[in-house]
Amino acid sequence: MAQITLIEAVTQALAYEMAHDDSVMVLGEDVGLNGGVFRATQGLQEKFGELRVLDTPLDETTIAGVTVGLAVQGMKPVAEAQFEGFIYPMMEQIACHAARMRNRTRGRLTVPAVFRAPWGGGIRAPEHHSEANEHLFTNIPGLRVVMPSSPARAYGLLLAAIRDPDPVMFFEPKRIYRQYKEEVPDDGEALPLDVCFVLRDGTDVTLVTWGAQVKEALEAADELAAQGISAEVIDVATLTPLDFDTIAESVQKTGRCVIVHEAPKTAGFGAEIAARLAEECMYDLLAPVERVTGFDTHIPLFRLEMKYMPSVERVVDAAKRTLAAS
Amino acid sequence: MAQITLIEAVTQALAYEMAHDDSVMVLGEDVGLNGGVFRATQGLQEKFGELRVLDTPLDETTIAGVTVGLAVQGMKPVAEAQFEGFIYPMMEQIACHAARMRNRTRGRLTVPAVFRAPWGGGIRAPEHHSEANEHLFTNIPGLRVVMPSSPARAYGLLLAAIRDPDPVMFFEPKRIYRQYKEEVPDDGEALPLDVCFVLRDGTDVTLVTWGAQVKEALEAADELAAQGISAEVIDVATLTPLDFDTIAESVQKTGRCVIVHEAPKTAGFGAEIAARLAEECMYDLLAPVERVTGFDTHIPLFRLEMKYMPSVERVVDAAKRTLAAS
Amino acid sequence: MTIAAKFEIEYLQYLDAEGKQVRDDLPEFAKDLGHMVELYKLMLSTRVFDAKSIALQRTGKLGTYASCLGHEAAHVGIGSAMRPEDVYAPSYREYGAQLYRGVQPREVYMYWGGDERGNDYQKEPARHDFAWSVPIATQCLHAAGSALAFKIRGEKRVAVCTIGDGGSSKGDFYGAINIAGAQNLPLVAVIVNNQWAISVPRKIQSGAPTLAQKGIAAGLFSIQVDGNDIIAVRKAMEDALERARSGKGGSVIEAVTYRLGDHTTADDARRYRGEQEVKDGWEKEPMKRLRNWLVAKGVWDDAKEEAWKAECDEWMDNEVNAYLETKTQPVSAMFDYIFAEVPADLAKQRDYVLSLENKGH
Amino acid sequence: MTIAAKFEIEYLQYLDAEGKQVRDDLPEFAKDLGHMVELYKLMLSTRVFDAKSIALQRTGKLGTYASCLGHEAAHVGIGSAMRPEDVYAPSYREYGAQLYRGVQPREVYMYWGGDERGNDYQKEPARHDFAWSVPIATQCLHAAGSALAFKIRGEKRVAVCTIGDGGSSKGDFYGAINIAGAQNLPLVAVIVNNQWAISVPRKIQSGAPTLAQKGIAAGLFSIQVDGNDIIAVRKAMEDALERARSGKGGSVIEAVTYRLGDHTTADDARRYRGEQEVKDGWEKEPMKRLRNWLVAKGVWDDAKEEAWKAECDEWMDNEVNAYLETKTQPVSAMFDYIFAEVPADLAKQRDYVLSLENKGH
Ligand SMILES: Cc1ncc(C[n+]2csc(CCOP(=O)(O)OP(=O)(O)O)c2C)c(N)n1
Ligand SMILES: Cc1ncc(C[n+]2csc(CCOP(=O)(O)OP(=O)(O)O)c2C)c(N)n1
Ligand SMILES: [Mg+2]
Ligand SMILES: [Mg+2]
Repeated sequence: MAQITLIEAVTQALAYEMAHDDSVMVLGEDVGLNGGVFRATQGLQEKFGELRVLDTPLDETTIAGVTVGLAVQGMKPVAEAQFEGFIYPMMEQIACHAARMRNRTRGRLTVPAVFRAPWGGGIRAPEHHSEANEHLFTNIPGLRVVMPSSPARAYGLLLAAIRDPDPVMFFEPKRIYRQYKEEVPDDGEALPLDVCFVLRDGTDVTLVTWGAQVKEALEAADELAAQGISAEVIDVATLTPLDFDTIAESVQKTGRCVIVHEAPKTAGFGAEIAARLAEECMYDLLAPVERVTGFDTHIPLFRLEMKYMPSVERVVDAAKRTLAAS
Repeated sequence: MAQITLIEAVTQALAYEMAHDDSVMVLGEDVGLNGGVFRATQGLQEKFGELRVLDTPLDETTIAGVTVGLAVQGMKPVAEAQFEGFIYPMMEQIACHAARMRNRTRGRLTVPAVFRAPWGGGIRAPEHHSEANEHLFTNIPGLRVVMPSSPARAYGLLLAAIRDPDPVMFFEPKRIYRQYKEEVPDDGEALPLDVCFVLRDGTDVTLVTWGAQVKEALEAADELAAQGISAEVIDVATLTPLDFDTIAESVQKTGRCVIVHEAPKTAGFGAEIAARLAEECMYDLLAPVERVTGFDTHIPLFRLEMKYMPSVERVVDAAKRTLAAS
Repeated sequence: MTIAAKFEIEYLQYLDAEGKQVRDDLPEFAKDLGHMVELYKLMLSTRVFDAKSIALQRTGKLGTYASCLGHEAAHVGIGSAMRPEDVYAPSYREYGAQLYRGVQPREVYMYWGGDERGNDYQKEPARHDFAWSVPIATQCLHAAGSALAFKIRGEKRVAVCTIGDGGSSKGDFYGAINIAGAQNLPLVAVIVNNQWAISVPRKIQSGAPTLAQKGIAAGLFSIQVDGNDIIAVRKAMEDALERARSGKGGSVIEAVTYRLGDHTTADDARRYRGEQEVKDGWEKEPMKRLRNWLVAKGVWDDAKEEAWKAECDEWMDNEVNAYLETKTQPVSAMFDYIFAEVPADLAKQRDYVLSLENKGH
Repeated sequence: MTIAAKFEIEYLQYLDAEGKQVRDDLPEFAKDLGHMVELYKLMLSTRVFDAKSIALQRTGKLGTYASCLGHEAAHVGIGSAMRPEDVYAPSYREYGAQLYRGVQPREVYMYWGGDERGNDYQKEPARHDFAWSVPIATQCLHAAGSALAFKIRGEKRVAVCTIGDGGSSKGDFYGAINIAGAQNLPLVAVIVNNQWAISVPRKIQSGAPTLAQKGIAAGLFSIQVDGNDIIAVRKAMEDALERARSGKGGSVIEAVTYRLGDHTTADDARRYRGEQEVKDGWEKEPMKRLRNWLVAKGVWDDAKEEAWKAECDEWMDNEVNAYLETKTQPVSAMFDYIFAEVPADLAKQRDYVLSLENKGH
């Protein structure tokens, strides 16, 4: 069994599901012969043909709207936005149709589609290629918002997303596309879309994060451990609908919480988690909640971008502040 | 001096500023002879001509992109989205250009534009005419997000928005467009865009809200007063950049906070305020924060829509829960 | 001068405003006078239905309603040309096409009466059609996506969308016809040009002399028809459907008509358009010419007209009653169709709302 | 058959691939051989600049870079036809037009080198032009908005945008030409059709035989030109600018060219296109034909070519040095241009970051 990267796990999941379900297809810009600019769809067109792996005209609105049409007609389209920064023209179709069709028609028509997008910064990419906008979708009812943080979770969550009878936004943290390899059996086993994953047990502080920042959180936990502090690390994975219970349980134990994400702080999805803590766990909290996030600025071009990203140091500092406070 | 409604205050502000600044103009669907479907621009085309009050082709992307172009060339365009539910096609231009142009060009090019949109539910309107999506814009750096809640604040805040050198989203709560009249002198006096307004002083609990829900919050405060509970009511007015200090000061005094908004709960802007409380006011809180909001569903068609909206009763219940908890 | 490409937009009309036949080459379907009477009857029932809807709205029994007055030839022409297995993606006023495909008046009333169940069309083929689409032009891409599904699965089905003159300005319309051209999809896009988009006249939408020529941008077959002449609409539709079904690609049809009523019941068109224009519109309206033609052919008369109107009245009364008797959905309906199954987090909110109900809030 | 409208798309070419003049009616500007030499020199300096950029990227001194190899005639043709007071809204690879308008190579390097200051063009007229626009087609609407501002203020200025073959599929492009047609705006939209949108070939973008015909959808004057023939590009631009300036409305020009390089330095075009096609592309590239023509006219030769190349090399070395010497911005720059003044809430974040800097994070 081969060791594969996160991006290879994406490809593996797509290939598996396309081989096992004729209605699954892929569409987007450059997804065909080129295999996508990150190679997520590499080799798929050769296997499944030009129609099931469809290069579209360059219009994200078209991609999203056609995806809705395909899905209503019984296909299971997996649409790609080439970068998350180009997803805006998809929003009307996603918010007004993909996420609403079932509710609008009382279940008569449904949209079992997946919208994939390479997400986030840190790869020295040009302008508009580093956005972290998961947040734009978390206030839209009827959507699932999913972000994997490892090859295995990319495989299992993407399979689940494709099989889900409702639309799923699937954000892929491109900074860790090729960061490391792990064994991911191609067994078609999906992971659940309704749970957060506890990646590391701890007793002193809970680090809650998702996507690329899971790396920083785990490294921060190592660093904290070296300093005698035991951090629990939670990968939210499915942002909405949120499994807050897992987070609450952890914070009930540790009494402290640091939320880490890449998007700007104000009204980032971290706000929702902090808000839930303020509502549901106030009596458990031994210290104020901390958010370690991007700033309320656009992510700078690459010469300064790492100054923007939440660093291990900032996470460690925040965790220590929660301990100092109580 | 005449008593005017909120919508008339919008018209009054537009007319004032157009008369005093040649570069101010209005564009959108039906804004001309028809005066907008809510009559916000009534009479303006007769006064200022077909070019400065421009009926556009039916394409929100066009409206937004042309607005950016106009603003960069020194105009001060006030663009209208006919309903907030049709704002999605404007997002790419707003997020990628209006909100970024200054930063992108280190101040060389700027976008002094206003994007107006009738906002929210409660008027028995058809599908897609009742959305409350202010939240989509609060995580975008470089934008101001403003929502008035009275005729006077509509006038003063809209003047400020037009004069502001940066782009402003201006959401108008259509449910209260004609709810009541008040005297609004047409004196060209703008209100500040960097403060929350404390509408009612209180000592037991802070009700934080904006837009149409200010009505429910004030009514709830009356009801609470009748029950011997003193509620402070804050109209956030400018959501971003947020004046959290005013909220914090109030909660330091009352120890309790109920946040009220119409948008779905999860990742609504109320989450940001609750999150700030969890970070910055934890030791002041005598009870868990409460959010009284729309549900994580699409706002239903009008037969059920009032079941979705935050009601006075729900606000009163929540306030009383915060008192019971401590 | 080297010419890279040349184009023509044909204008198609069989019946003039008075019902005089302006060309001899009647299409096959129009030679079947029985069928033409059926089409006329549906146009008339659509008009009766529409008047009933407006009356309902005026008496507070409907919310905002978008009338189809004046569009009967265009809409019935479209609906009647389609096969059951085809798919229709309408915007919001094409009742003439939808009634033909099995949408029931009571469903229309429910939708505009603020009840989602109006979108749950019970009868085939409407049951597999798209629901009303309010965000302008978005439905065109649903049709294009459907057409793509048909192509992928090798099904001989066609997707049809309708769009207004105003709507044809929106990028989605362009995206839909563009991918149809690029992928040779079985898509028929009909621009129902009724001269107005709420208060915005046709000339503010576009500097192009015809809207049909928008299809040229996508390399599609493009034609303009008299949208008040059901024979022209139906013929252009049949040809377009046949081309699409046989793999010869998509079409754009501009049906030139006139919106005789207000945009919706929330609109007052007198604010922005003159009386004379509306009078002229009535001169060219679609019912009269077809009636004159059928009467001249000896297959229709006043008695038949009255009898059919009476039947329609009865039908609509029945539908109105069914609508008015429909109980409001339980409040839990707000939560039950957001996902296939109600997620745990949402179930908590539903339970809370149900508890409020029990408290009588 | 009644015809509602008729259209033709002209194809314009003066020099064939070998530099043979294929028509006698040379436009005025092309009769000025001194000027033609200037244009050739700028095309050559653009090519030298481009090669230098790629070298910089290969040695790790730039991030991703989008080359303009093969587009020199199209880009210089566009830039040189414009007046200073006109406004240009480019996408991301039109250096030939931008250098003409005063963008400095060091600014290009800064931008692709990850420094926002590259967008702060220092010299007029570029200083009032739009910055590079990455979200495809969005810039077309900025040009349309600019054109509207000119019209409102009664200024005799024209807004020009460029867009790729791929980009012309996006709704924004359609929206821009549509409002230009509806409002008779002074807009010139140039589709630089280089046959590829990253890996997606022209035929996947559109079923239309020409991309110029997209302008017909908007009722604009539309023409296709040989985009490797600077005389054709420049002539079509001059005519279009003149029409726009004199209130006769907007135009769509399709400049047919070929992308000789990879899409960007992050791309490997060998994955998706054959060698032969690229070879054919080189046969038709824009420098050779103009050089041949100028040499035949006796106004250019190898010695001049070498001398000018040497001058360009020096110029570019100078620019590269200026770029490499530019210090990274202080971290506070991240906060300083979000709003005209840093709001209190944001100032707290800035102070925090500055405190981290002081801690050496
Ligand atoms: C995206 C979007 N923007 C605005 C509206 C509001 N609106 C509803 S109908 C309409 C005019 C439509 O005109 P047209 O396309 O000509 O169709 P008609 O109503 O004449 O049939 C507008 C602007 C909408 N529904 N969707
Ligand atoms: C809205 C948007 N979607 C996707 C991209 C990614 N992207 C960058 S360039 C490009 C292809 C552009 O092709 P074309 O318009 O033909 O211009 P060319 O690069 O050939 O000059 C794509 C898809 C983008 N920049 N913006
Ligand atoms: Mg219309
Ligand atoms: Mg190209």
